[in-house]
Amino acid sequence: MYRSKKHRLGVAAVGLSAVLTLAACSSGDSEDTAATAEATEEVVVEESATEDTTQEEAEAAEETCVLPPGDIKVVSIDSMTGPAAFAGILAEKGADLALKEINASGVLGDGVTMSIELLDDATSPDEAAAQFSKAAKDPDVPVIMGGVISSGAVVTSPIAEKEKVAVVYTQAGSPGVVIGDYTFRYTPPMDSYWGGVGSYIEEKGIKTMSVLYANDNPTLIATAETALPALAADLGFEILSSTGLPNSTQDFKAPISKILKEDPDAVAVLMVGAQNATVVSQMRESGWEAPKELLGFAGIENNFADIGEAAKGVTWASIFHVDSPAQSTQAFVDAVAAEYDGEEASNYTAERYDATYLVANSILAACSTDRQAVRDAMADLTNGSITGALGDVTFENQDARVAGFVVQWDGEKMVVLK
Amino acid sequence: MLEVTDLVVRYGPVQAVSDMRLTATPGQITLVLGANGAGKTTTLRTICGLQRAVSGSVTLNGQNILGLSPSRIVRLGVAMVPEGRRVFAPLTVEDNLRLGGYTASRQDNDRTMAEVYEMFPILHERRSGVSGLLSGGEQQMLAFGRALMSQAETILMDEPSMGLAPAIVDSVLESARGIADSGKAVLMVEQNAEAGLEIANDVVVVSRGEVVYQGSAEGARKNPELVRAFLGDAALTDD
Amino acid sequence: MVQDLLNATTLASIYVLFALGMSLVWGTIGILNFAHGSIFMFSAFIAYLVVQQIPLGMPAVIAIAMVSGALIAVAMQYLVFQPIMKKAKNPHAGELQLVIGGIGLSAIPISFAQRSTLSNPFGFSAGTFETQAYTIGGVIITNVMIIILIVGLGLGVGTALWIRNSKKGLALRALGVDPEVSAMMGIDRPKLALATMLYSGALAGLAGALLTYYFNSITSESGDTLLLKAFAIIILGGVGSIFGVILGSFILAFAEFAVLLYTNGSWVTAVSFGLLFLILLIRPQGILGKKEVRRT
Amino acid sequence: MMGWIDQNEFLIGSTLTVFLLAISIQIPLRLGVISFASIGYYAIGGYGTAILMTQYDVSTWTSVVVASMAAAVVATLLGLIISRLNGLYLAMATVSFSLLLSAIAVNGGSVTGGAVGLFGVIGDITIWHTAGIAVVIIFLVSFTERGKLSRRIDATREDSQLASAMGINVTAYRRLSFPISGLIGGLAGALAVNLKTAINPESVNFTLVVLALTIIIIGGQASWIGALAGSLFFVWLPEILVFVGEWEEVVYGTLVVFAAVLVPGGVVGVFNDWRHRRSVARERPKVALLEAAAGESDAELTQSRSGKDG
Repeated sequence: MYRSKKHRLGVAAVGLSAVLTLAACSSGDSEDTAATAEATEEVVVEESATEDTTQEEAEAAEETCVLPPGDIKVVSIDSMTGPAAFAGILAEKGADLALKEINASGVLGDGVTMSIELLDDATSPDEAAAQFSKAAKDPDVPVIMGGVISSGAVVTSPIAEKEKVAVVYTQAGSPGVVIGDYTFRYTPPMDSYWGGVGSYIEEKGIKTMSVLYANDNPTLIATAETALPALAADLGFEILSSTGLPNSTQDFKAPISKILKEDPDAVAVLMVGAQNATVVSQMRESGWEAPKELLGFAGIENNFADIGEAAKGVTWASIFHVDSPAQSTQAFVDAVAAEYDGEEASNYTAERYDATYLVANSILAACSTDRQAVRDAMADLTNGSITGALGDVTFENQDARVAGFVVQWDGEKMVVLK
Repeated sequence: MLEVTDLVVRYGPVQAVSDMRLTATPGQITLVLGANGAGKTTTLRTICGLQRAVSGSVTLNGQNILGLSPSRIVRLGVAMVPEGRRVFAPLTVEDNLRLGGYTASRQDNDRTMAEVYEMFPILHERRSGVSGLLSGGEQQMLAFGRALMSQAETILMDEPSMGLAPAIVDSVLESARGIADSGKAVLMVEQNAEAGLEIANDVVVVSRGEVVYQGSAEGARKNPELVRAFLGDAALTDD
Repeated sequence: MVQDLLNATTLASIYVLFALGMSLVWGTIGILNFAHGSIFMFSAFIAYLVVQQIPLGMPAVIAIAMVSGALIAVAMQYLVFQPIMKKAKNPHAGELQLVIGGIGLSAIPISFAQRSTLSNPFGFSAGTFETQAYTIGGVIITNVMIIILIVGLGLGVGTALWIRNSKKGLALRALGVDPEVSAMMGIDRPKLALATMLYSGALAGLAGALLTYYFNSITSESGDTLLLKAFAIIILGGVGSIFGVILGSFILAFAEFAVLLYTNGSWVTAVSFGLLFLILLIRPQGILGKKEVRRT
Repeated sequence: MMGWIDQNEFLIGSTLTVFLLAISIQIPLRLGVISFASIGYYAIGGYGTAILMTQYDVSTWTSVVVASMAAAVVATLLGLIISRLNGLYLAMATVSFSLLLSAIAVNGGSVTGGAVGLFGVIGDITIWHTAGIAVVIIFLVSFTERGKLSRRIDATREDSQLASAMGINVTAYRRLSFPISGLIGGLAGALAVNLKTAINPESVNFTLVVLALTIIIIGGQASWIGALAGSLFFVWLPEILVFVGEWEEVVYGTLVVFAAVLVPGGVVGVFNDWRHRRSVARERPKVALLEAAAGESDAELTQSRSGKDG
């Protein structure tokens, strides 16, 4: 059923970012992906490539799928205020941009538009749950986009399963978020790609490592307690100590002193917010310089503005980078810059942008706003690889996976190492 | 001279004091008698600015002091020895006295403190001790001394004998007499009518917030039945 | 070892700076100020906003933070705490009312700062001050640490001595014991309360600026973390005792340090609450507190 | 109507569980005990239920009952060991008790699920069950707000010495408030975890202490109606404030400040004051007598007592 819309999508995407096309076309086989990668370079080729593969089917389907004119309202629950607002606000920029492109293209059909009702959860799980359950009980809402906080997502996921409405989360990296048929996540959990720094670890000859992590953040716990030990076993380096600290810790002199005594080759800093800046600068003040290494995690760059030079050389794995060679990422980066006054795109924006396209594509593929149809279409789409702002994304049980980049802070910004 | 005329005080809808009239004259003790809840403490609290009045006037040497802040009233010369003494228990005896002299000059403080120590040698003995550890009688002396430190000419005393052993009551009230004799005007509220009348010059009996008897203490002493009648009447409302 | 002791002492000095004003206000004029952390954060935030425009040195940044803190605290006292105290039917009801007022107040600056920074960390990197590290006999000390040690311990001891020996200090102690009798002594409570709040606010501002220098950056929520620790410190030392604040700060800082050094660290939050709970069971008036202190 | 209830099930459920938590704090508060241990009881009830249901496959209702009872037992013990304290010292001790439990939750490994907490607590408690429990508790609590018992409770709070003199066993009353508070607090947590299907350390931290406190003070300390009004207000406030968008927190803070300054008795207190004034006006002569009897330094007490007598 969903395959039938390919043709329309392909054509519509011509004037657009390549993302829509790619997302729709890449239902799993590598030939498709290759064809579309080519297509992004040249519009004409792209169109024909798409037609080549699915012309017959598509033409047959063209007649059958017409979404009824009107507005398709999708609910988005995100943290626009409170401690997670920095991520929520950037994420919604991605959603807005995607939405604008989709509606401008007319891809959904004559007189069909999509709109997003944005609800702020104020970084509170209870508010997220209250709004989610309301949206889930509204039969006119075909699909929901979920917010950035894990503690909210673990509460809203059972509601989605119970009310049988698909939800696509971005961020929300905790276990217990993707729990069944109706829950999808467009942000790969950090522990799934942190291993990307493995090559760097090998290259630098790191043999010993100490870990400092936030013991009240699910994502960072998983990275410190699961991903890192696995990587250590894999690459044969030793983790000398793993110190879990609560987010109320402000002075890190004591754990740093402990680590300095252990004298590892590298220290992994997996803390929350300003703590990263404090740890890194206090490490530097304690004389921690190259060739001693500092490793971080995705998003850590947001905390480095104020310590600048001190964070130079911190290395981590990121799922997104503006200098990524992927065509689709570059198209997205340009679109963000054009839309938002030259702003540099962030991973939060990219994830939500892709997630918004996934939602639109699922509705198109289902050719319906019926919840079950949309969720089935989404399951099919995520069965394969999707190329978008994040580059190539695959899914494991409806949970995103990307290869990621190794990036480093150069004193002012993060740069891709390879 | 302190004059209270037609004073009315309310707690919300409850009238605690109505049409209170009192005078305190230098060198004299004016004793206010009355049952629990008759409005005596409220009157004293109103005079020193801790309680707001509805109407009436309180003047000190002709100047109105009603409605002024407590700290302003102390500066004008009215000091209070509160019910239950209320010394600053964790502070030393000397600190308590220094607080009494908070509004006075350093010279006045030095001089008065010497006088207080002379009057109550036990305070001098225990001047660096924590005042909370003093006995009840000693604390009462400290409260007197503290009030004297302010250089106030009018001193209000709220139940100075309360909770004290009978043996000490006399000596405490003797001290109060001494204070009046030194030229201060003393306005004293007492439950112990008999002991109070021994040292007072004038007596005022209040019941349910109103003055029911006013006259010389001597007269009252000579005619104890009279006072007892009023007190008895007032005491009845206790049940 | 020497390094660890020095680091722990620096942390203790930070705690002193933060808890000093809070303890003073609680122990004397009876306000348990839940907005203290907010004042701390927002003063640093205002200094940050100014530094973003004009690159200033440390003295100017500290001055801005202190003035901001003092003004915010005075405004809070004048607009909220004083009216509550005036209206309170009894001290017990007033106490809770003040706590609630502080909670409401604290939400406002935090929300403003969150909006403005999107909860990202902020610091004074746009200013001209540079952190320098010196190595003396194998021990590393930074110029910020030296300033914190001197200012924190100096102000702590200085304030304690002032409270103990000056006339106004005596008046403040009296207010802490019995506000009503203090008024009978001629102590002008509202005026003294305003002055105390001003001092406490300035201290919060000072702590905010110095901590931002020390940690390099703080966030809108940083004040709340310290608030809970300050409760522990104040009760540990004894409400109303300034030397108690110093003692409490050292105990907490060294206890936390020990936990972080000798365990895997995850129980460090429990240290402050555990100590607080324990001390309340054994010696509720605090280590240096006097039993008779009325304010409960 | 049913549609509306269905749509707002979560908010209604939250209101009810927050209300139970508020009642759990209010009961000791009415006796003059400022205790925030209820957050800890809530944690015990919530985690206990979640652990029993997800790790031991115990049935929903058994889990709820066992976890609430456990909270009551812990509360009783706590009441015994902190009986020496009062005022803000007691408040602080109970805050640290609650936050210690939260630290245990973080460090509890697989039993408590650490920072992630426990999720997938899917039982068979509906909104109607929760509402039913709330009504029963209101019914029981309202008994303590009438007649002789109410006066004894008021006296214990306003002047414990006077209350003792009147023959009220103040210590016993205060001590008894702990298990009751514990049971209701534990129940609140147990029902909340069934509503939310998840619990984590974040949901039992200092923020909840602050929320509970504001609810009681803003709503009113004296009656369950105050707790209900406060719960309604704070749970629904974000819904109401949607139009102010990003300034929600500022508006919230300002409202709390205004309430603290202008309406010390809470929203319900304002209403009671008004009612009270009317009844007092009618009972003037009686009031004067009572006032004289009670002693002027206790005028406040007299006032409230006489109001209820009339």
